[in-house]
Amino acid sequence: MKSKLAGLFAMLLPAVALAEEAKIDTGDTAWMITATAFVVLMSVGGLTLFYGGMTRSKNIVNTVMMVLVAYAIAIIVWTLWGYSLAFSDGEGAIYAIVGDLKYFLLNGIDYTQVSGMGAFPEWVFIAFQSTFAAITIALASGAVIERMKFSTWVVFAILWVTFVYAPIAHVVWGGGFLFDAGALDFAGGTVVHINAGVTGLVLALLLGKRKDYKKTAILPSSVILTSLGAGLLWFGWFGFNAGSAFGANDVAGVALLTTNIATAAGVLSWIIMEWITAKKPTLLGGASGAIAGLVAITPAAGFVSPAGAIIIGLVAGIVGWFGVFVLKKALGYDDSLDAFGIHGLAGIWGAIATGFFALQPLAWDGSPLQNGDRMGQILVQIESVIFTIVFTAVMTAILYFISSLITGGARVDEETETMGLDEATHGERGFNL
Amino acid sequence: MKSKLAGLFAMLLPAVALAEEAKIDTGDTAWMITATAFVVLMSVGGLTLFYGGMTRSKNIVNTVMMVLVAYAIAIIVWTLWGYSLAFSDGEGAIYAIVGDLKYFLLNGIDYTQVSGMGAFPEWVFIAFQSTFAAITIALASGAVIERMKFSTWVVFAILWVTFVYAPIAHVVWGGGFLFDAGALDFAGGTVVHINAGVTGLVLALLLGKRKDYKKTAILPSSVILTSLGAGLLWFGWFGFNAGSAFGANDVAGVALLTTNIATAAGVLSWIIMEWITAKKPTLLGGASGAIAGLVAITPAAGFVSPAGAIIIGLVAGIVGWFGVFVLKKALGYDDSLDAFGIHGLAGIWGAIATGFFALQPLAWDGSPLQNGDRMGQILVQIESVIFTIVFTAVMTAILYFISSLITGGARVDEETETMGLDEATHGERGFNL
Amino acid sequence: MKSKLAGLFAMLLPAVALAEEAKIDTGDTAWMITATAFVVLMSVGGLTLFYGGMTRSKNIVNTVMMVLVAYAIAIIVWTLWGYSLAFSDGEGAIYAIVGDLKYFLLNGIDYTQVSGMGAFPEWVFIAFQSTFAAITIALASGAVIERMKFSTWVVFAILWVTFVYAPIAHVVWGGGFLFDAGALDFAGGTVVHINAGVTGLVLALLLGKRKDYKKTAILPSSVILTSLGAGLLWFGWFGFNAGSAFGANDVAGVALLTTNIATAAGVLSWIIMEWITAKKPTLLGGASGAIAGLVAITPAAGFVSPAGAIIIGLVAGIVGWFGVFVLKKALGYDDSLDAFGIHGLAGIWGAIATGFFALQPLAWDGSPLQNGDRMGQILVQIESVIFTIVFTAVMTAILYFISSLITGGARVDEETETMGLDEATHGERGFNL
Amino acid sequence: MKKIEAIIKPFKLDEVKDAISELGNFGITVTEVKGFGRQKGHTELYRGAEYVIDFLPKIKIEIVVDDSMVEKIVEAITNAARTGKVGDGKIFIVPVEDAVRIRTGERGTEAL
Amino acid sequence: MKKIEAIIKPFKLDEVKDAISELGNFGITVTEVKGFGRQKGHTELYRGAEYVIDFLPKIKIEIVVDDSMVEKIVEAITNAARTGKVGDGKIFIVPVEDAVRIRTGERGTEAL
Amino acid sequence: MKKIEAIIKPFKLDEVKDAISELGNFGITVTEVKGFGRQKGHTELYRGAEYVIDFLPKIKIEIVVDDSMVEKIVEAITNAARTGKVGDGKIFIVPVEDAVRIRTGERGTEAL
Ligand SMILES: Nc1ncnc2c1ncn2[C@@H]1O[C@H](COP(=O)(O)OP(=O)(O)O)[C@@H](O)[C@H]1O
Ligand SMILES: Nc1ncnc2c1ncn2[C@@H]1O[C@H](COP(=O)(O)OP(=O)(O)O)[C@@H](O)[C@H]1O
Ligand SMILES: Nc1ncnc2c1ncn2[C@@H]1O[C@H](COP(=O)(O)OP(=O)(O)O)[C@@H](O)[C@H]1O
Repeated sequence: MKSKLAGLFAMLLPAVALAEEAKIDTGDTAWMITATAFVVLMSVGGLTLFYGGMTRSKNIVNTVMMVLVAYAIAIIVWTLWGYSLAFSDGEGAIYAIVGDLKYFLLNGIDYTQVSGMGAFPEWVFIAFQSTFAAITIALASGAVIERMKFSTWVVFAILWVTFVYAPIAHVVWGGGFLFDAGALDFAGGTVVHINAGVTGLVLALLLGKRKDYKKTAILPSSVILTSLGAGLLWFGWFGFNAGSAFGANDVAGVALLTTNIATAAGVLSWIIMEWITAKKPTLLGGASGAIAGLVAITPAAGFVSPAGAIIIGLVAGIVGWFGVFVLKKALGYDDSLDAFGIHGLAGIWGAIATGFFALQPLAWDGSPLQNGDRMGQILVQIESVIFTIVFTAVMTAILYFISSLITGGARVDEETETMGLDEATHGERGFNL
Repeated sequence: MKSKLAGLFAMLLPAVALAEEAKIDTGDTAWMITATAFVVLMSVGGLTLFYGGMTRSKNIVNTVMMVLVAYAIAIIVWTLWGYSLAFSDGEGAIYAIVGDLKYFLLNGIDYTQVSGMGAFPEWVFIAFQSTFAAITIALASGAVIERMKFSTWVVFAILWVTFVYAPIAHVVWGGGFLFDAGALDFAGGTVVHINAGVTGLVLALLLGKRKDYKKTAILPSSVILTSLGAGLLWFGWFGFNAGSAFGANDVAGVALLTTNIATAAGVLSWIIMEWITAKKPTLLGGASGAIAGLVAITPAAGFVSPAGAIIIGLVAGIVGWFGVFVLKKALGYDDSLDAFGIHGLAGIWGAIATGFFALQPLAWDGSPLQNGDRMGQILVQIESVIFTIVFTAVMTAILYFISSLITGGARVDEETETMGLDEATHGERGFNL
Repeated sequence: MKSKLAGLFAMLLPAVALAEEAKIDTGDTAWMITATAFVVLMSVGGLTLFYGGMTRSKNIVNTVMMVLVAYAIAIIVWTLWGYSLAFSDGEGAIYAIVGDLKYFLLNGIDYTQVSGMGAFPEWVFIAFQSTFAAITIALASGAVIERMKFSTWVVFAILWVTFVYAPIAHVVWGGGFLFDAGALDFAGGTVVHINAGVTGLVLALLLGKRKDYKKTAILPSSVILTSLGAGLLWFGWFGFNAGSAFGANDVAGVALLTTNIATAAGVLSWIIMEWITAKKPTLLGGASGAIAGLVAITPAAGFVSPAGAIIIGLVAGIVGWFGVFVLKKALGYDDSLDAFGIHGLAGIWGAIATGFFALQPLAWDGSPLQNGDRMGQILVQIESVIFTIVFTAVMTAILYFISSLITGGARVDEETETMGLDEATHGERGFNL
Repeated sequence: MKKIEAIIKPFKLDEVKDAISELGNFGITVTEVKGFGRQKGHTELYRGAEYVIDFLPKIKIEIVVDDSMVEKIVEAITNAARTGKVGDGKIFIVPVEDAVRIRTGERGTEAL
Repeated sequence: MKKIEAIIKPFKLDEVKDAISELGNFGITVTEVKGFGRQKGHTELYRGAEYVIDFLPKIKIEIVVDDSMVEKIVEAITNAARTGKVGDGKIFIVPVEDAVRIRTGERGTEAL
Repeated sequence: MKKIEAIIKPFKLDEVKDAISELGNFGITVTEVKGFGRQKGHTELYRGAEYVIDFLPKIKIEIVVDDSMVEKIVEAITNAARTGKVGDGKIFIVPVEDAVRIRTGERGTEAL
């Protein structure tokens, strides 16, 4: 990505001479700092509520805690060794898969160093990237909520950021092998969303269903909180997507516009599906449609036209609806908050749709599409999807068993599940109104 | 506005040569992207809660949905034909009122095109403007909540953005006839707030009162959510107002400072009115005062001094209080969440106050005030207020009857109104605590 | 600070010639406008919820109102005379303590004036600083909640911003005597957090305990709202800390990165303390740990390495936990929401830790550390802490008695305390679900 | 003395209260309850799973009165609460042996 | 066996519970209710419209006891719940025919 | 006619409802209550202060039935609600003199 993005950057802003001594640009730096803060809010404000509102009131505290602690752990792991594993490079075959520990504790990276990605400090890039790692693991928690042990989750999160996220980020963005195949993933469709969705699905299958699943009414504590969470995610996602332009340039403008359009389209198509099939358009559907739209546009945001964004968003709402209302029922797994149904499926749709709808002049250097090979591009997109699914699924299963072993089982006991994890694990209730 | 703003821009930043080949400035672009995201949050985070918290708990889901779906519809309509209608120009009398469809689906506008408004991409301008259209129709929903059919609202929203918002935006900002009269409307006092307020009032009159109005206690589901909504609106409004400087310049600084001051003043004066008249200063009053202050400073934000901002804000709180506690009672209409009482009245106050308090050196090119004609300015301000009121009122009434016809009546049946729209229309409750 | 920061600025961005005629830089301005909006959100969105969620449901409206009204009052006071008192300079001994009224109502400061702090308008600096004054007094309210009269609080807030905040800001930042001693306080550890914490403690002692304290269960209305509040504070704090770099430069990048790291560390260490001592890690603990981390990194944000940030954050979580669970119990005062336990203690820890961990190349001009005198730096840090504590404690006590006198007693009557201030003082309940 | 316990539809509360008030000054105690009976609940679809909500929101009102008033109040409640649809609710009459007004210590019908 | 049903002011709950506990180990069941009586509600102003809130929050406590304890408990509640102001509430005494402890199946006064 | 009042653990509600439904079509009214009894509450730590939460969440169910059904229903509830641990709850049997179905005006056992 370094070369690709730097090239892209130079192309777009020819006036800025990056050649001899790189300097930071205040406008690009302003935007990247802002974008980083936006992505932080996605986790600690948006996702906590989006997920919390969807769980039963007896588990809402636990749900929020799972997200919050995953975020905090990922940030610290990233600072210690995650960044180094993902973004260090060198000779030798191992670097096709993962970096080394030379930047442990960000050692050797001076605060004045300009990022290889654009005209802003590398420390800003580190912060920006750390929030991506953090939200990915936080997203996966949605699949295991209401039954996974908090201690197991803590151990799993540490291992997962180290052994799944860092390698995938390296392979796709940090100089690894998919990096050279020319896959187009603007802001993390594979690295973040497919990754989180598949992790969630595997965990849900291994943990088994919730005791009450399909037995008693599992009602969301508050769709109002969920919709607020979706609103904060929508807002923060502009940092996620337009921030992935690595500067305040016209590509960022493309990402800004397409992100908002696809999200609006996702809201509408999900609601319409519900209206047609169940006569009642729901707020939970509207909020879920927004997230499906956001997920699907993520890999495509800086590459497609407004028309492409509308199509990607409309289909995303339908795909997400299908995942939640049809596929989950048909296959019978219990993905509590549909981490896979939404992030997994809409992520896959977005990754492949990027191949179809990306505009040639916006394609990155080194991608098949740049030379007009759209079919080749689509194949590369599919390849990167399959790699992510397989790698993540296998590794997640292994890490699940290790964390389960360390914490004496991964699932809470039945009494805790009945009483709710809030009281049993945290000694708190979400609301005393 | 093009000429006006471009002129303004050139004046303020003489160093940047816009003449031959316009280039984007990273700082201006960083701010405009950020500002756009801020305005998105106003709708999907701020307004959903501000309004949702004010309705009864049996209608909170519906209220949030009305805002969310209005937002999503407006974004898609804007992308398809709204932007084109508002901002395309040409020869012929029709262009005094509305543009044509040459930019349908944003066709013909390249992502590298620099906006005529400033040194940032036109795609960013499109996104920024789309959020204005979206929040305007979303604001109007406040007047009809708890009794309007969801399907009617969906149809109405599509028509309204097309036939009311796009023409007004064209007339005031896009090259239409008021554009030449020299009206000063910094960020949309007429186009957004008076427009939304009048639309709400007309709809409320046509729909009739809620069954329970003045009969049983209509208690807000949560003033805490309303106050959080007001907080998010306050935050997002900096994007709305300072973003309307179309760059990270000193005019944006003026808007930043005056917006915060007027809002604080609005909080205090509304609370004081309540304290004096009812002995109890309320949080709902504080939140409403903030919005009244924000509305009133909107047209004035980049034109006035801090002293002007204090006066505009203080009076706005009193005007809003008057609208809600005195006028509504006296006239007897049922504007559920006071879209007119706050946005309409404080918007009118702000538009006229701009004439009184705008500083000459900050006045736009072509405005009477620029040549020192303050009286002329005040008259132009009043003229633009009256035009907006008349045009919007007539058009809204027509569109109401069309949407009512299409959906077989605009009002929910009595049972639905009694049971609450949440269960009847959406099959959801806001809270299961 | 002027000289210091201007110097710092010139050093970091040598390309920008500040010498002859200062110009604003669009990137720096974009970031400072954004940062200001972020800090506004901290008060009106973050703190209202963080505190509101922690009080009992019968006092949540009052709690939110105390924060909101303190914010609004501070903004108006700042506009009228606060800024002038804090940032005007001149000859004469009095200027070692406080400025004069020459900038009353911001008179004499043109909107085109470039700030002495960096390449952005002075009006933006005024707005940015006003939000610091506002959040400081808002923070102090946490100690007196559930028993202080609303009217007393209003009077106290006016006096306090005038006679405590403005002088301290002047002494530390505006050219006063501590300004020359070389204390390092990046974003307001002393001015904001120690100041707020000590004010809270003194008020809590003077007001006495709540009737129910240690008698009946005082349960937080919603730890979910508190955690959302913490999330919004976390987000806004990037504006607070990285904004204190006064530009979009690499020092802002340092503050961005260290702020996020220290906060994550604070979350984890507080939770771990609870897990060890009470077997139950709580969400309230996680949220409190985040705030403790944010407070402690505030004075250090632009000075330390990621390793320093981890240590500062980890210890902050433990210090805050100690303040709330051990110290408060031992000393027996009733600091309702732990304004002192968290802001006071973590603030003191952060101020001193800055002396230990600040990196020499990042130290401000004129600080002992700049010349390698770390021991001297630590002593200066301690000195500034002690000055703040003593000055604030004495002044707060005096102002408390004055406000109490004016409003006929500072404490609500027993019936109001029992019934809850929401109904008695504001005639509202927070929730009608 | 009898306690009249009526389970009614929530939105009928105001009408029922008014009907009772017309008969005189009676104290009333109201509780939010959930009812299960002939009236069937609805099915909710949440995240792809279907749930039957069989407990419906109802309001319980309790009024303790002198024996002489029982029939009048039962009639007033019946008329005010009736919609004619399933789920209108029930009235139960329960014996009460004594009543006390806490404020004054009065006993029996004096206390009502 | 009798059931003592008392409607009291919410903030008196702890005092009443303590007063009862002093007489022995009694089980208590508590319900949040709303009351309408001599004590008049307040007027709320919301968005310009005025509403009379005539239902006031109250607490209902229920204790089933052996006949011999009735008077003592009534006295304890009366003393603890009294403020002397209108709205202090009522106590009703209702006959109970039998009681069962679910855990053991015990019946009658054994079960209390 | 009798009213069967059972105080049970909240998570047992569904099982109890099913057990009763097996015996026939009975209307049920359910109230959320808090209970104080032999089962002790837990201690909560909040902001450094400790609180004993002595009121535990319970569910009260009320069923009015013809005398003949009382024992069967008591048995069904007892079996379904029992966990064998302290706090399983109580069943009280209270006499009811009459019942009215609001919809039809029917009285007595017809109305149930
Ligand atoms: N036998 C009963 N015991 C207690 N409550 C009952 C009984 N029968 C009905 N109810 C209550 O009355 C409500 C209405 O009864 P339902 O059978 O639905 O309709 P209807 O009263 O029109 O026959 C129920 O939801 C329940 O709360
Ligand atoms: N006859 C009654 N039946 C049922 N509840 C009653 C009755 N009278 C009073 N209550 C309850 O007692 C509460 C207090 O009664 P109120 O008339 O206000 O004051 P007081 O008990 O001092 O005369 C009421 O709010 C109501 O809940
Ligand atoms: N005498 C009583 N009167 C009213 N409610 C009672 C009585 N005794 C118990 N209860 C209710 O039953 C619940 C369970 O009682 P408890 O003594 O804890 O356990 P157990 O039923 O196993 O003896 C209590 O929480 C309370 O709600």
